[in-house]
Amino acid sequence: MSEHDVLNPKHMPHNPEKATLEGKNKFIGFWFFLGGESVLFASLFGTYLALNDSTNGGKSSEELFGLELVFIMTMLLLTSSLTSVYAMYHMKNNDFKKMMVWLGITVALGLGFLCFELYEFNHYIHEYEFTMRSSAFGSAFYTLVGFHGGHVVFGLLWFISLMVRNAKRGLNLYNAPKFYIASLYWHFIDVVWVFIFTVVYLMGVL
Amino acid sequence: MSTLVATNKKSFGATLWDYLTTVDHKKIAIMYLIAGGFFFLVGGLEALAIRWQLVQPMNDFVSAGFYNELITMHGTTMIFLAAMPLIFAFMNAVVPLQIGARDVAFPFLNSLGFWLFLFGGIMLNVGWFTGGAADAGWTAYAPLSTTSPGEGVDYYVLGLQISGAGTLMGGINFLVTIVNMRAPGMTYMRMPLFTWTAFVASALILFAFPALTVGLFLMMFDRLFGAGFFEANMGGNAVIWQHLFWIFGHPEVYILALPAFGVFSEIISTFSKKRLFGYTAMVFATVLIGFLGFMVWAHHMFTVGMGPAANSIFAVATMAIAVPTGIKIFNWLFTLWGGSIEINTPMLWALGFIPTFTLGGMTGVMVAAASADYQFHDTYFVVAHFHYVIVGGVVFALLAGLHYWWPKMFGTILDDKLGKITFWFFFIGFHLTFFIQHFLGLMGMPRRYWTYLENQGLDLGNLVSTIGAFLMGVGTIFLLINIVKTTMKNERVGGDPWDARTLEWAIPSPPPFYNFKQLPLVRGLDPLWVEKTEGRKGMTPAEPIGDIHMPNNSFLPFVISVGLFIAGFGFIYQKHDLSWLTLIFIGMGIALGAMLTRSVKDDIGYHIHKEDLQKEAEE
Amino acid sequence: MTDKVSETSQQFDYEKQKRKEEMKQQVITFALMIVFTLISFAMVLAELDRLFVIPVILVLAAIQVGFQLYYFMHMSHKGHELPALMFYGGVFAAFLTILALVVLVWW
Amino acid sequence: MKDWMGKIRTLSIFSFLVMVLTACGKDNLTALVPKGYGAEQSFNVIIISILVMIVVFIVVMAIYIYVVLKFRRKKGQEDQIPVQTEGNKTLEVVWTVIPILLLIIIAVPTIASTYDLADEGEKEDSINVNVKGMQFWWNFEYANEEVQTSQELYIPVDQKVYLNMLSGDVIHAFWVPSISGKMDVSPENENTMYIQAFEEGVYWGKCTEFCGDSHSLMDFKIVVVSQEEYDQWIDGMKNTDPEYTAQSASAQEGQQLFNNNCISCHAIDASATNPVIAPNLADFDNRTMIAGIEHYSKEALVDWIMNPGEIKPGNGMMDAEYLDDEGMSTISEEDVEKIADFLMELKATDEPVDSVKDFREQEGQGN
Ligand code: HEA
Ligand code: HEA
Ligand SMILES: [Cu+2]
Repeated sequence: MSEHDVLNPKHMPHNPEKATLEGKNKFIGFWFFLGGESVLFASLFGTYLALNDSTNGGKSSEELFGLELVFIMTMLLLTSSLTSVYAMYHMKNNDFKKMMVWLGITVALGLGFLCFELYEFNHYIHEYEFTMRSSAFGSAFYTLVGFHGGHVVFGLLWFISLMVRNAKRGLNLYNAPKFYIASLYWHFIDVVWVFIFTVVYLMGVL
Repeated sequence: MSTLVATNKKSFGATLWDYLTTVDHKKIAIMYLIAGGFFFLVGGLEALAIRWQLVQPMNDFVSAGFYNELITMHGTTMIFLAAMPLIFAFMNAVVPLQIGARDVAFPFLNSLGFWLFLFGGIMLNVGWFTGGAADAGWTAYAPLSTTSPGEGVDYYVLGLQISGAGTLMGGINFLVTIVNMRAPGMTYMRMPLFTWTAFVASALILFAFPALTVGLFLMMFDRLFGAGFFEANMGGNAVIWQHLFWIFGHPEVYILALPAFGVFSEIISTFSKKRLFGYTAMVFATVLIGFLGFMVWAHHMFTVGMGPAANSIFAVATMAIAVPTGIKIFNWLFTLWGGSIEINTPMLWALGFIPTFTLGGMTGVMVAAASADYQFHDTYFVVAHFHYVIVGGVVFALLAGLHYWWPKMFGTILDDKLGKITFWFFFIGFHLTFFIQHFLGLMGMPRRYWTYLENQGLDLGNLVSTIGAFLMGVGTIFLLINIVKTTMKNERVGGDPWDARTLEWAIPSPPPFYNFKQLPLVRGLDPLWVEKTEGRKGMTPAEPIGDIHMPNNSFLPFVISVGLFIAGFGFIYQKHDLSWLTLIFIGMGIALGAMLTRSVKDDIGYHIHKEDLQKEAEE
Repeated sequence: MTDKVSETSQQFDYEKQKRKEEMKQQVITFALMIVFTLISFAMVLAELDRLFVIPVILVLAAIQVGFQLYYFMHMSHKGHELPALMFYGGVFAAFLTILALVVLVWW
Repeated sequence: MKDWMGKIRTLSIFSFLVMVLTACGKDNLTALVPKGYGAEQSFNVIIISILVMIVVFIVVMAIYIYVVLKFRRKKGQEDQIPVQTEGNKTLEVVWTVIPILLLIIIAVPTIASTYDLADEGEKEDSINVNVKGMQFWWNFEYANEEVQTSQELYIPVDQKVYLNMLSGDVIHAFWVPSISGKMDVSPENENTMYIQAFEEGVYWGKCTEFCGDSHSLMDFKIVVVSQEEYDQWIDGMKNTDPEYTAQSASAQEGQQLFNNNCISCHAIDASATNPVIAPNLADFDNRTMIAGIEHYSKEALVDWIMNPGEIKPGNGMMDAEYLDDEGMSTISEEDVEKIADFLMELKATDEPVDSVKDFREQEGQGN
């Protein structure tokens, strides 16, 4: 496979993300990386669970959390996961335009999620004076949810830079793996969120 | 694009630039070797200072505070900046060659990993010059670490964070390389044992380092941003740090030990002229050790107060590791059995390793017995245990590997006589230093003791121990002399100076930058040996001569690392003065900018053309 | 290399059809995920017994994650054996980590 | 080279024997001569595991030495190619199963003694002491007696004493090798262990969790006494008086100075209501050592007060107001001697218990 083939968007195999050795490497490597990421988030979840009662006399999760916001955020992120599936669907059909559209929707949903999250943090900080320094629970909450938020930011930046860079030249065997693993990353963010809304929010108000 | 022309005479600047931008695994290996070797000397000097302080009771060669910095930096330097990078040096130099690959899977990441390690290592040591290095032990237990004044521990946190990121990349890179880049016929069960151990160690890196990453983040938030994870007054809990550290820390010792086992498997098999006895069992044992390695971390915490149930479970799980390790020891012994054993320097290290490591492993099982560990824990008995396994296992392996693969890496061979002198000084010095420490521990000498009282029966043991340490120093100096001498003489050797068995010996020393002109066809375990027994000189190619795809050099990894290095200072000093935040922005700007550049600039490499290869062959 | 770069249009259409089928499944999966989420939220809002709700919502979360992995991230497809192995390796370590931090930290 | 290896081996076996027979370390400090229940339990497991290890090591070394001697390449054999064996099923099973059995031999007593040492069955009916570790000293509060003391823990011989341990700052660990294994003293979780000493005497205690600059100097003692002496001592401690007035003229001046400079942190009576800021000085004259590490003498005490940071770097007393920026006393040496005279009048019992007397004699501190 020469660079000529790689950058030629005419012919697309049905798994363009794995058609080149580089693509295969990226694909496998990224999955491995996600294995490591699960340990990363497990460490954060474990810490959170160990400290979620350590409110040190400050605000507790029952007093803080409201479920409406979390529900909306969950819906946004879940939907964005589906839209990125659509994007990959069109990528495999070699339909670059549609892929870009769906990616655009994904990004928009992700941005929406992020705005709500920022609003939530802001709310806690200013309404309840609940910060990272309030208690061990505060530290653990902001760190876990913030790490997830950081992943969302990174995912969005990744999508956007990929879209901008490739807007003109369309899909090829060089960038298909990049799109594909970015979408894997996005799904993984969703996986983490499923546990966050369950463990942090739902169990937190119980 | 004919970069093939021999690059004999290059200006210093050009060579430097070449190394700063290289993505060639062989050059990266050399850089790991130099940097890791340098840090080994630094850590060794720290060890000598430690031993000198302890040469007599109530000594005041160094102050208490400085002593604490010395042990912390000794442990941290040796583990993260010497042993791991040196292992990476050999993994880089050897693994792609052993599996018949032209490069690693992610050459760019490979180079990034190196530069992150180097700048992280520098960051750790900057503390020395800015009012004191980290002083809370290499384990940095909170709350001692979170309340330690000054910036030493901040440098520890950020330095390890940066170099840890590099290590993680290295781990993923080797995993993918081994999965995807094997030559035709190189099935998993034909991979040399060093490659196997590199594979399992990389998997351990992948699963263990994230726990450290999180631990370091929490510590950073506590120290620099007022969080309270480990602060009892805020409801925090310092035991969390201990768990996170050891969930990483225990697999870490196998990350070091497994590749060491791999090195010895190669050497023992080569120099007894036999295939490895029980290859399948060896592979299985490697995987099992890796797996069990994740279930035993709390054996470092028997005295923390987790209760008898947890202590018993972890004690038994820990002891279980003796079984696969024993399988390895016996398989090595039976590889030697019936062999034609040639004792040269690499083999001497291997033969020194077997009894030494067995002793260290046995004391490991002793400390694994929870109720006995109530006595052993945090005494010199434990210091003795882990130096027996780490020095007697890992450092011996690194020195063995150094002599074994030096010809492959540099095309010239280390002097055998000097090598043996090095060995004997180091080996005898080692046992003098550490054997007696078992008794010191049981006689009531805790570890991390700046000094000990007079008249406690500890004087003689410590004196002997110090003498031993200096003998190791002498041994190390002979090694340095050997390296200088060999490099000056520069007698060239051929591709296969040891009459060895694995693929890396099938190509010239040092290998051309594309490694294999034609990918080899692997027809069994010990592929080169297979060909030799059938009377062939080298490997049968699996493909006709064709264009070779090569990755482009890049300066970006260096830039990214510098960026993070700069940002590190911003994070640390913003606790005094918020204007330092600008450094964070500058540093992160540089790093992210470089990453962005990387992602928008296509990097699809270049090709070495068939014609050039053929021309070269004719020359 | 299993994927030939040049394909006959027939093959392409066949694959396309297959993908379409799969896409339908994925939409169904998505619907199920939404339903599960709703159930979880509803159970919490209904203030049922803690000891009942917590295991159930955890199981629902686990199933959702399974959906993400196997349908959205195609882990059921072939060529995902190693990714699955390594990912579950990570999950194993992750599980031990959480267990330890929950059980062994306070006494 | 062959006899090299042999020599090293004989040497190490020899040195092992020498160590075991002649130098098990200092009495009442070493873990190798257990004189308490916990130490004995641990010691048993240590011995069992050492025996197993000796067996393992002999087997490994026997094979090793045989192979290295027998199969070394001899001159003229350079071209000989040995048989390439793949493995041997029977052997592999043998060296998998035997180690498992050996490990079971270690594991069973390990688990038994681990549970035994965590037993809290008798806690209610025993002496309970609340132990507090701080940089770099120890405080002991007798829970049922409302008495506290610092640096030296008195316990009656042959009695189970339960320790409830909590730290005031970083993590420390409580270790008295001759009596019992160690246990961490952490700031958030209270740990409980029990100790039981078989013989009267003064036992060396060490902090074994890295806790800062003077970690190595955070020594304490366990004073094991007869039940009778214990009761007397507790009585005496209960009667220590916060309003005590010094006897000698110099001590009276010393008390004045003490009240001006020291009383805000140090109490001179053993009442449990005194806040735990600095070591409690009741019964000071019966201490075995000054600051846990210096022989008991007036000189040592004066030295300590004059410049505590020199003796225990980083200790809390360096914040005291009477010290200047360099950590030197602003009180003159003569005055400090008066303070010493005062402190050396403080005692709960007229004379030290026998164990302390013996200890001072052995350590050669008559003065
Ligand atoms: C390369 C590094 C390395 C390796 C390989 C090991 C190997 C082992 N280690 Fe060690 N260990 C460390 C590095 C290492 N360790 C370090 C650095 C520390 C201290 C960290 C700190 O606190 O700073 C430590 C501390 C440490 C502790 C904590 C002690 C304490 O702090 O109180 C324990 C406790 O269980 C332990 C156990 C073991 C065991 C059971 C093995 C086993 O894997 C050993 C297995 C090998 C054998 C047993 C020998 C060969 C086997 C046979 C010949 C078969 C027959 C044998 C039997 C039946 C017994 N180690
Ligand atoms: C890979 C790991 C590794 C290695 C190789 C070593 C090697 C050595 N270590 Fe240590 N060590 C640790 C890891 C390691 N160590 C760890 C993790 C700790 C725990 C830290 C903690 O408690 O937090 C520890 C702690 C530790 C202690 C306990 C300190 C204490 O608890 O108070 C001691 C004491 O004897 C010691 C000694 C030594 C010695 C003598 C060597 C020797 O083998 C060193 C031999 C090397 C040399 C002697 C090099 C000589 C250099 C030269 C001759 C320089 C020439 C220079 C130029 C030309 C510029 N180490
Ligand atoms: Cu361990």
